[in-house]
Order: sequence, then structure tokens, then C-alpha cells
Amino acid sequence: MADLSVKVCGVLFKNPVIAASGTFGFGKEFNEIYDIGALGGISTKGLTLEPRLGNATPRIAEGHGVILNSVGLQNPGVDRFLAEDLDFLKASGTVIIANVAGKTLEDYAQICAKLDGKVDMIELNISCPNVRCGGMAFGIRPESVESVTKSAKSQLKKTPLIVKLSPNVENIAVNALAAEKGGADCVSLINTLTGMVIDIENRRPLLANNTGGVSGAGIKPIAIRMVYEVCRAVSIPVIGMGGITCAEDALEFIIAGASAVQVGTANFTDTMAMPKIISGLNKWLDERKIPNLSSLRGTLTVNG
Amino acid sequence: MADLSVKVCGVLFKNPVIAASGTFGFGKEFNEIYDIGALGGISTKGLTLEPRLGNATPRIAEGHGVILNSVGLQNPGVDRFLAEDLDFLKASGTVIIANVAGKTLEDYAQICAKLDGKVDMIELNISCPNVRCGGMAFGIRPESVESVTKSAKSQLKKTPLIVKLSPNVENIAVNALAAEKGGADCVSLINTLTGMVIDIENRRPLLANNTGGVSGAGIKPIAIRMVYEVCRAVSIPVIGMGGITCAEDALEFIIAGASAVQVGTANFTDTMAMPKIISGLNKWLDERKIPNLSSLRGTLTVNG
Amino acid sequence: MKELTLKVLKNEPIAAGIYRMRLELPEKTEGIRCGQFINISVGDASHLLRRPIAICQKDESSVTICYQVKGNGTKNLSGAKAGDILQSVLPLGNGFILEEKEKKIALLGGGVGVFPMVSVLQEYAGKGKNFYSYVGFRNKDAVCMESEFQQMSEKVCFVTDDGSYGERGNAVEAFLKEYDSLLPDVIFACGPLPMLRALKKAMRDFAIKTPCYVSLEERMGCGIGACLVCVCKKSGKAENVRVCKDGPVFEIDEVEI
Amino acid sequence: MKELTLKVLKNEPIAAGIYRMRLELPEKTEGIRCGQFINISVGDASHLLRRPIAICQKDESSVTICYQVKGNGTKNLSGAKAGDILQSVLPLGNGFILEEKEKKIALLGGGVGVFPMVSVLQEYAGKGKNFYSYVGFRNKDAVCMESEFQQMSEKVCFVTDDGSYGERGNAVEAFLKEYDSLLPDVIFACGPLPMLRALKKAMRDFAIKTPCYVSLEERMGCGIGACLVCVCKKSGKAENVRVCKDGPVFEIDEVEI
Ligand SMILES: Cc1cc2nc3c(=O)[nH]c(=O)nc-3n(C[C@H](O)[C@H](O)[C@H](O)COP(=O)(O)OP(=O)(O)OC[C@H]3O[C@@H](n4cnc5c(N)ncnc54)[C@H](O)[C@@H]3O)c2cc1C
Ligand SMILES: Cc1cc2nc3c(=O)[nH]c(=O)nc-3n(C[C@H](O)[C@H](O)[C@H](O)COP(=O)(O)OP(=O)(O)OC[C@H]3O[C@@H](n4cnc5c(N)ncnc54)[C@H](O)[C@@H]3O)c2cc1C
Ligand SMILES: Cc1cc2nc3c(=O)[nH]c(=O)nc-3n(C[C@H](O)[C@H](O)[C@H](O)COP(=O)(O)O)c2cc1C
Ligand SMILES: Cc1cc2nc3c(=O)[nH]c(=O)nc-3n(C[C@H](O)[C@H](O)[C@H](O)COP(=O)(O)O)c2cc1C
Ligand code: FES
Ligand code: FES
Repeated sequence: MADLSVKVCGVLFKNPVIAASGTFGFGKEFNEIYDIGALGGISTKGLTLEPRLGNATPRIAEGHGVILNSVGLQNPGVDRFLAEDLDFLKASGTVIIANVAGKTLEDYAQICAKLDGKVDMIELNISCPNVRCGGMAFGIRPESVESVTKSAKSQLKKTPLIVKLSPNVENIAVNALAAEKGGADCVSLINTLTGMVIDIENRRPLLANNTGGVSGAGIKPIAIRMVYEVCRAVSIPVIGMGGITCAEDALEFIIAGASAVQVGTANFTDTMAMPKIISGLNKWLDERKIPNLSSLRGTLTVNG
Repeated sequence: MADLSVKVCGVLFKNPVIAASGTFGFGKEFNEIYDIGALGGISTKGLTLEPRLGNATPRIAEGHGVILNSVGLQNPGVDRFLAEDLDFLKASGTVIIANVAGKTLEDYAQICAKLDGKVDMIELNISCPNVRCGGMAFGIRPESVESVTKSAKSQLKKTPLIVKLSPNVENIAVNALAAEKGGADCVSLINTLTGMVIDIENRRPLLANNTGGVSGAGIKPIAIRMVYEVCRAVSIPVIGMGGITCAEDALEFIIAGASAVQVGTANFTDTMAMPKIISGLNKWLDERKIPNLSSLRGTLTVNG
Repeated sequence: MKELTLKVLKNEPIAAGIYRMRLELPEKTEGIRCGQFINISVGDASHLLRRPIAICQKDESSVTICYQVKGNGTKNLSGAKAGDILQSVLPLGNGFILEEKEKKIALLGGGVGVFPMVSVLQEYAGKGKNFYSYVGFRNKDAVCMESEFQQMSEKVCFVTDDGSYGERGNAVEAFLKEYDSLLPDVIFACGPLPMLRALKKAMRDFAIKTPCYVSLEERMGCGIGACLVCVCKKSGKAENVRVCKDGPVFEIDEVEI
Repeated sequence: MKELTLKVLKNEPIAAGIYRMRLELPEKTEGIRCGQFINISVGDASHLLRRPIAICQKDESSVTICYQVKGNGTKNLSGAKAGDILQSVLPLGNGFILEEKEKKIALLGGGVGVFPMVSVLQEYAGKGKNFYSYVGFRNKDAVCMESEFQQMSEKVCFVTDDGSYGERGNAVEAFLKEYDSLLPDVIFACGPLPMLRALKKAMRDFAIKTPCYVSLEERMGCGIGACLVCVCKKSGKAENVRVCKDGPVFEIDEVEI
């Protein structure tokens, strides 16, 4: 049994495999299938200050090797999360990351204030449209990445801050640096790419919301490239994700420089995906007699 | 038999299915498998002023539902193309689009001057690193999209100009507008997304060039979204591509607003992909008693 | 609910565009209720999403699903051969539940909505319940499950949109014609949205107060309640329910349809 | 070359990690030469690239390929069952060509490079040619095609890296030991790059002037010469050749290896 544990911003994960936000709810349902305490961590569904109903249905569509979702930010609001879901998650014995979103800088500050000290880490989802910025997401321009990070960080005395980066940008490394400058303790990437599927019989977008976020196995090469670029640019830890389905995929991210990984869409394709990835990592390392996973982090050599 | 013909910038295509640059050479090889005269058009491998050898091998890798290539711009140079390949292509009776690339504004101007009046259309590949711009591709920033378009257009008296847009940008519609402003007669999109695949045993990128361009079925939802955004923004015609494998895929692009489509990676998955797409379009339209394909262009109704 | 590896035992067409697939369970699986469903891989790695399909029949060591070939996913499923392996999570959802006092049950099934009705019959037939089935299909070629309905119902009424089999009409109309003489204790219905809407409207128009449960369809992600993809609005409340976990069976007035 | 739909007739392991697959041609296909290859789908829609595999044996209505399970693509291939359909374009490449005057031929095959050598034997054996085969494998478990080599060669020398079958050593060493007594008219070789490099070096070191042709491997896109993915440098020239179209067989000094 290799040592899979990793430390990110002082938080110890028993293994680097974290459930990606929005694909795992608050853990209750998957816990009916396996003990979620076996996971490295869980990033919750994106939380907002007030309860939200999300977008109209259909909220999901499929491409070749990818999916698109437009759930939007349906969630019970941060207060109900704290009252009703946090205890269950804490009892599971895994690292709890609260994924949070807002429409204004103040939203982010307020929600962080409410969560500080109560969860293990906070992950800012900055891909939501920013009302003050003509609807362009916070996550697109480096200036707004920095300001939203600062705003959130100002309220956090105890809990480390992860900023989750959008891939729909010109240069993701520049945005990662902006997050670092704004005070982020860690960055995670990638959030979904924006896509559309058209129902040609009805000549309408298939998703009620017209566009949706593309995720799943097919986006992995794009995610790996971006994680590699960000790892070279920043000196804070990086959590990688995008299309991971097996232990080998997770290793690609870790070799590219990620400290830990998140798994999203693969949970839909196989509800046991994450336990399988964890045991796959063990097997892979044991077969090669590598005693600990973290020794592989960032060991990529680029070609001449 | 439905009427599949489309007119783009005054050029008549017998059908909207065009071979995408770089996947079809100069047509000779595929002509051994089927009559390439049956195609709507052919976009040639990217041409440069001087012959080029391209990148080191391996030049190709695979993801889930996508591929990555790093061929680079291997080509015999524009002069040899004109001397050795153009006559064969012209004789085939399909529309010939010369895809061109350069490292400086003058490169683009010079190559366009050589091709003006000799091919049916010229397609600028502006995703190549611009030496004057710190290696950042011309295709990323709207200002450089506009200036490279202007430079190329200044040399074209007879041949309509297509500008091929990169998807690795913040806002592709803004770049499309910049091309239009620079004098483009048409835009085509999307070129490849940048990606990386890591060989975890060797802890090296699998491609000798480290990164490569992601294409193929998996990128279609991203391409459709971008084509839709561009069609809304510009008033010049749009040629759509990215992940097309069948008639239904082509129809998604046309309904989103594209006048014609290009097919790249699918030629590798099935060497008969394009003839099958053309007959598939015919069948689809006939079954629905739609007399001509162009009546579908831009008929998308968005939800809500 | 469990993640299971299922072996295809049989996969054959039973009507125009409709297949029946019997799948071997790797272990004895108890507690599957009628109206529950499975979320099953379609046997092609380019499809990352599973497909939700009602459990039509079951025994200790197998489940049988019946599905219509609609898009690429079900087309792939139709190509599965005996011996092929498919992954699935099951059983999912709440299912149909009959209370002790409910003896006279009206079943309304339309199109692929007939299959959950067969599961109700299989579970409760011979247990002191009387079923009155109203079963609608597009046309003669789509008709299937006749003998199942005939053997286990007191009375079956088959209807088709074009009258090519049974009466012309739909399941709701057929049911309404007999409602006054039947006066069922409970109504179970599954079928396309327009059918369920027609039923809801008729119940309101004719002030039918019989408890009525409908099984809904929504596109799904996880299938187990975690992703909030498959929601439906609660009537009169700013709240959503998840079709996969809180449903797929809902009291007809509980949800906006 | 043609785009063809092939039916799997048989697919079975013949050595450790090596499978042989016989594929039915949909039409009589003439003019397939030894050393040519097919570019074949692996039967899983998530793989967009086909895999280039040498044609090992052929008759009018079928081709047989032998392949090692290396990555996911060949793993998928190994799961194909009789009756499955695979798409392919074939025949591809130039192949090995023997001139009239070349009578005494040395064949050097290493690992999966032995299969094109079998195709040479099948095409020319019994046509007044004498073959001397030097065949290398990793170890005993990987050995296959023994009878093919034995039946059609004047002499075969089997070697393994660890000596667990035949002599210890590699095909190039075995060939060099016998070179002086053999003095072949031509040399054909296929195998891993280090083996081909060793051959090139030895020929230079010992000033061996025998015409020598090697079959190269490169990752491929189109397989037919259009995409410029599979190139290799021409020796001493600023020019590339395409392995799929100009090769895969090259005169050993023509290309940089
Ligand atoms: C609880 C439940 C039980 C069902 N039981 C049956 C059954 O017993 N027999 C049967 O034939 N069909 C049943 N369906 C509908 C069935 O799931 C869809 O017809 C099927 O998923 C279509 O997949 P496709 O790939 O062929 O179509 P595509 O349109 O290509 O599918 C693309 C995506 O849309 C989803 N989708 C498409 N239509 C529906 C739909 N109506 N409902 C939910 N998701 C959809 C698919 O799951 C997939 O994610 C059921 C649906 C639900 C929710
Ligand atoms: C002309 C030619 C003939 C060949 N004949 C045989 C044969 O008869 N038997 C046999 O076992 N193998 C043969 N090979 C090698 C075979 O093509 C590769 O082993 C196979 O493609 C690996 O695929 P994979 O999916 O298992 O591996 P992966 O590494 O997962 O494949 C990923 C990609 O790399 C390519 N690739 C990987 N290794 C090679 C390689 N060495 N050469 C070319 N492409 C590669 C694949 O085609 C695919 O595109 C031949 C190669 C060539 C070029
Ligand atoms: C259904 C669904 C809902 C999601 N919701 C959120 C969310 O609330 N907040 C967030 O930061 N990311 C959300 N994501 C993005 C994922 O966390 C992840 O970044 C993305 O899916 C890429 O990883 P994958 O390819 O492993 O799925 C969601 C993804 C999916 C598929
Ligand atoms: C092997 C390969 C080579 C390519 N070379 C060029 C090129 O020279 N010039 C260019 O503009 N695009 C080039 N492209 C991009 C394609 O023309 C096309 O934009 C892209 O592949 C998306 O379409 P697809 O998904 O149908 O392949 C190349 C793509 C591939 C796969
Ligand atoms: S499909 Fe995920 S909550 Fe219903
Ligand atoms: S693989 Fe396309 S040129 Fe060889």
C-alpha cells in the first residue's frame, strides 16, 4: 500500500481524489453506494447566499466523449447548508471544501464570512456572470479575478482559499497569477468550457438555457495543458481536474504538477469511479514500487 | 435530390462540405479512394512562403473522442504548390481554398500576392506564433486579427479572403468582428484548441512538440457555441467546423448560421467520411421534403 | 442502490422500434419495487451518460427492461448481444406503492409508459388487487405486452392513435369514458407529458378526487439524486424535486407538469 | 487502396499479449503486396484514430493481422469477437519488393516486426527464392509463428533476449554471425528502432554493401499520405518522407533512423 496522502495548504487529504463540485451534491446520495469517508475530499455543490432554483430543464446534453450541463446554481443557500448538510459531511471523515458563488464582490465576501472556520477549505467558483461587469463572468479578466479573490480572502481568518479558474479565457496562467496576487492559497482548474448542442429537428438548442458547460473525458487534453501552464506560473498549490476517469488520468495531472485532483463527470458514467481511481492509484504505485504519490508531483520533463 | 449548393462570397460550392486544412493534403491521396470532385471544396494544407519541415515526431496523440496534432506547417512552400499541385486540384472541379500562414504581417501579404487570382478563396490561418508579438499567435488579440487581415487583404484584388479564427481566446465574436473590420470577406472557425497528453511512464508529453491542437468529435459542442456567437456578431458569411462526423453534425452548424462546413479529423476515422456526409445531407433533406439546404441556414430559435 | 455489472442474457425486438433486454444480476438483489428504474450504460465509450429505463419485469437473478430506440444511446443498446456486459446502478427512485386499502386500481400507460405499468401488475397481481388497464400506442406496429396486460388485469382497454389496433383514441380518453362506472381507489399513470397533462386537466375539469400517481421523465446526469440535473418544480412552491430520487413517481398535484 | 467494411472471422491469442485476427474482405481484393499494412478502427467510438497493422497473411477473401496489446487501442481490438465489424482502409504503403535477380534473402524480424516477414515468406516462398530468417523475441512466452518461419525458410535462427527460447541474443547479432558464410543478395528487416539502428551501424562498421530494406513505424493520422503526421527525415536532405505512403519500407540509408 503506497502512501497516497497529500497536504494542500496545510490540509491533509488521505488521498488526492476529491469529488468535483456539482456532481456529488453534499455527499448523502453517493454515501448510499459507498463510504464517502474513503475519498480524499468533497467539493460541495456551489453555494450562494440565498437559496436558488437554477435553470429550466433540460439541464443536460451529451456530445461525443463529453457532456454539457446547465444546472445553474440550484442550492439551498449557505445557511441551510450549514444547518442541514455540514454535520453529515463532517462526520464522514473526509476533507470538506465549500464551493461558493455570487453575483457581486460583496456576495463572495459575505458567504466566505459565514463559512470561515466551519469547513476545511473554500473554493470560489468565479465563472458566474458578474452583474457589475455587464454579465461577463468574474473568471475571465485577470483584474476581476484578482478583485474577487481579495474580497473573499478579506473575510477568511481560518479557512484556506481555493480559486477555481475558468478555461474560457485567453491565458489561464495570467488569471492564476492574478488569483495568487489577490491572496488565493491554492487554485483549482478547470471549470467547464462553454458549449452548445442543437436539436436539428426542432432547430433549437437542446438545453433550455441554450448553452452549457462542457465536461468529461474529452476535455482532458485541454485541462492537462492548462494545469501544466498554471503549475509553471504560480507558486501556490494547484488542484487539477477535467475529464479524469481512471488512475492513469489522475497521474497525468499530478505529473503535470497538481497536488490533488477532482473528479466530476466520471461519477455519472460509473458511480464507483472515485473508489476505483483510488485503488487504481495504489495498484499503479505498488506495481512500480513507488512508496508515495507526492513524489511524482511535477516530475514532467518537457521535450527538447 | 435536394439542392445542396451554397454560394459563399460569390463562389459557388456544389455542396457545403469542404475538406479542412491539414487533413487532406492537396487532394491527391484521397482522390485514389474517391473522386474529390464530388466535394464542395478543399482547403489545402497550410502554405508558407518557404518550404517547411514542420515539427519533430510523434506528431499525433489521442484523447477520448478527440485527437491532438502537432504537424506544424510542413509544406512545400507556395511556389512549389503553384507549380506542382494547383493544376491537379483545379482539374478536379471542386472549389480550391488556399490555406496560408506566416510569421509576420509581410509574410501574409506576400503569400496572398502570389495566390491572388489563382485559387478560388484564400483562408488565413492566424493561429501561428507571431514573432513580433512575443510569440503570441496573431489570432488571439482582436487588434492583431485586424492588422493581419488588413495586410492580407491589401494584396487581394480578385480572390475572396477567409480569416480562420482560433478558439483559444476570450471572446471569439470580438475577434470575428475584428476580422470583418480588417476586410475579411468571410470567417471560418474553429481551428484547434491547445492541449497536451502526458505519457505517465516516461513522464514526458507524448507529442515531441509538447502541446498540440485538439480536434475531432469531442470539440463539437464548443465549436457550435462559437459558430453561433460569431454568426450573431458579423454580417459576412461564416464557415463552421470542429468535430463534424456526419450529416446531422453538419446541419447543426448550418442551423446555427454557417454557410458551409469543413471536415477534418473525421477523414482519419473514416476515409469516406465526406462523401457519406454529402449523401447523408441529401437523404436527410429528401426525407423531410426540404428542397434546398440553404433554406436552413441560421434558422435556430433560441430558448426562452 | 448499488453499482452492478450486468450481463445481457437476451436482447430482441418486440414491436416496431421497441426492444426487450433481459439482464443477469451478479448477485441476489432484493427490494426492487415496481415503478423503479435502472440507469444503464449503453455499451459505447463515447456516451458518458447512462440512460434511465424502467424495470419492466424482475426476478431474483435478473431484470428485464423494454426500451424504444430514440437516439444514439438507445440505438447502441439495441446492438447489444447476449454475453455483453453493461454497467448500471439500481434500483433507483421511489416506485409505485399501493396501500392495503387500495383494491381497485386504474393503470394508464402510453407508449413506453406502458412498461412501468407491467411492473405494477407483476408485483401486485394475485394479491387481492383488481387492475383496470388503459393502454395506448401510436399504432398497431408499436403494440406490445398485450398478454401481460390481459393475463393480470380484470379488464384491459387497448387504444391506438390511428385506431389500427383496439379503439381509436388515447389512454386518458379511454379511462375517462369508464371512470363513472369504475370509480377506482387509485390511479397510476405513465406516458408522454401531453398525456399526463390531459389527465391532470380532466381530473380538475371533472373534479375527480381519486388519488393519482404519475411517473415522470427528465434527462438525467447521476440518476441517484446528487447532481440536480433532473428536477421538476413543486406545485405552488419555490422548490424543486428530483425526478430520479424524489420520484419518478409523484402525486399528480404535487408537481408542475 | 479502398475503404472497406471488414468482418472479424477469428480473433485469438497466439503468444503472451499477441493476438491473431482474421478479417473477411467484402470483395475480392487483388494486388496486396507483402509488407503492406491496413489502418483499422479498434471498434470503440471513443478512439478516433485507426491503428496501422501489417498484413501478415492474406488470401483472396481475407487478411490476417497479428498484433501486440500495447495501449488502449489494441486492448480494444483484442476484445473483438467473430462477427464484429471493423472499418479499414487497405492495402497501404509500398511493401517489400524482390527483384528477379535477388535469390538469397536474409529476413530479420524482431518482436512485432516478425509479422511483415511472414508476409514476405508467404508471397515469395516456392518461387525460386531462398530465405534465411533471423527471428527475435523478448522471451519464450512471446514466441509465435515458428512453423511459418520453419516451413518457408531454408534456415531459421530463433533468438530471445533472455535465452529462454533459441539462442540468447537479438536478430541482428544472429544475422551478423552468419553473414560471412551467407552473403545474401538482399536484407529485409523489421523491428524496434534500436534493432534497426544496430543493423545500420553494423552495416557501416563492417562495410556491408548488401541492399537492405527496413520497415518503419510512426504514429499515424490518415494512413494514406495526406496529413503529414507520420514523417521521417530523409538522410542528408532537408526533406521528409511519409512512412504511410512513401514507406513503410525504405532503403536503410535513405532515411534517418
Ligand atoms: C425514470 C425513467 C424511466 C424511463 N423508462 C423508459 C422505458 O422503460 N422505456 C423507454 O423506452 N424509455 C424510458 N425512458 C426514456 C429513456 O430514458 C429515453 O428515451 C432515453 O434515455 C433516450 O436516449 P437516447 O440516447 O436514445 O436519446 P438521445 O436523445 O440521444 O439521448 C440524449 C440524452 O437525453 C436523455 N434523454 C432523452 N430523452 C429522454 C427522456 N425522455 N427522458 C429522460 N432522458 C432522456 C438521455 O438519457 C441522454 O442523456 C425513461 C426515462 C426516465 C427518466
Ligand atoms: C506500418 C506499421 C505496421 C505495424 N504493424 C504492426 C503489427 O503487425 N503488429 C503490431 O502489433 N503492431 C504493429 N504496428 C504498431 C502498432 O500500430 C501500434 O502498436 C499500435 O498502434 C498501438 O496502439 P495502442 O492503441 O495499443 O497504443 P497507444 O499508445 O494507446 O496508441 C495511441 C496512438 O499511438 C499510435 N501508436 C502507438 N505506438 C505506435 C507505433 N509503434 N507505431 C505507430 N503508431 C503507434 C497509435 O496508432 C495511436 O494513434 C505497426 C505500426 C506501423 C506504423
Ligand atoms: C452537473 C455539473 C454541475 C456542476 N456544478 C458546479 C458548481 O456548482 N460549481 C463549480 O465550481 N463547478 C461545477 N461543475 C464543474 C465541475 O466541478 C468540474 O469543474 C468540471 O465538470 C470538469 O471536471 P470533469 O470533467 O471531471 O467533470 C459542475 C459540473 C457538472 C457536470
Ligand atoms: C493533422 C491536422 C493538421 C492540421 N493542419 C492545419 C493547417 O495547416 N492549417 C489550418 O488552418 N488548420 C489546420 N488544422 C485544423 C483543421 O483544419 C480544423 O480546423 C480542426 O481540425 C477542427 O476540425 P475537425 O474537428 O473536423 O478536425 C489541422 C488539423 C489536423 C487534425
Ligand atoms: S439525475 Fe442527478 S439528481 Fe437526478
Ligand atoms: S499518416 Fe497521414 S501522411 Fe502518413
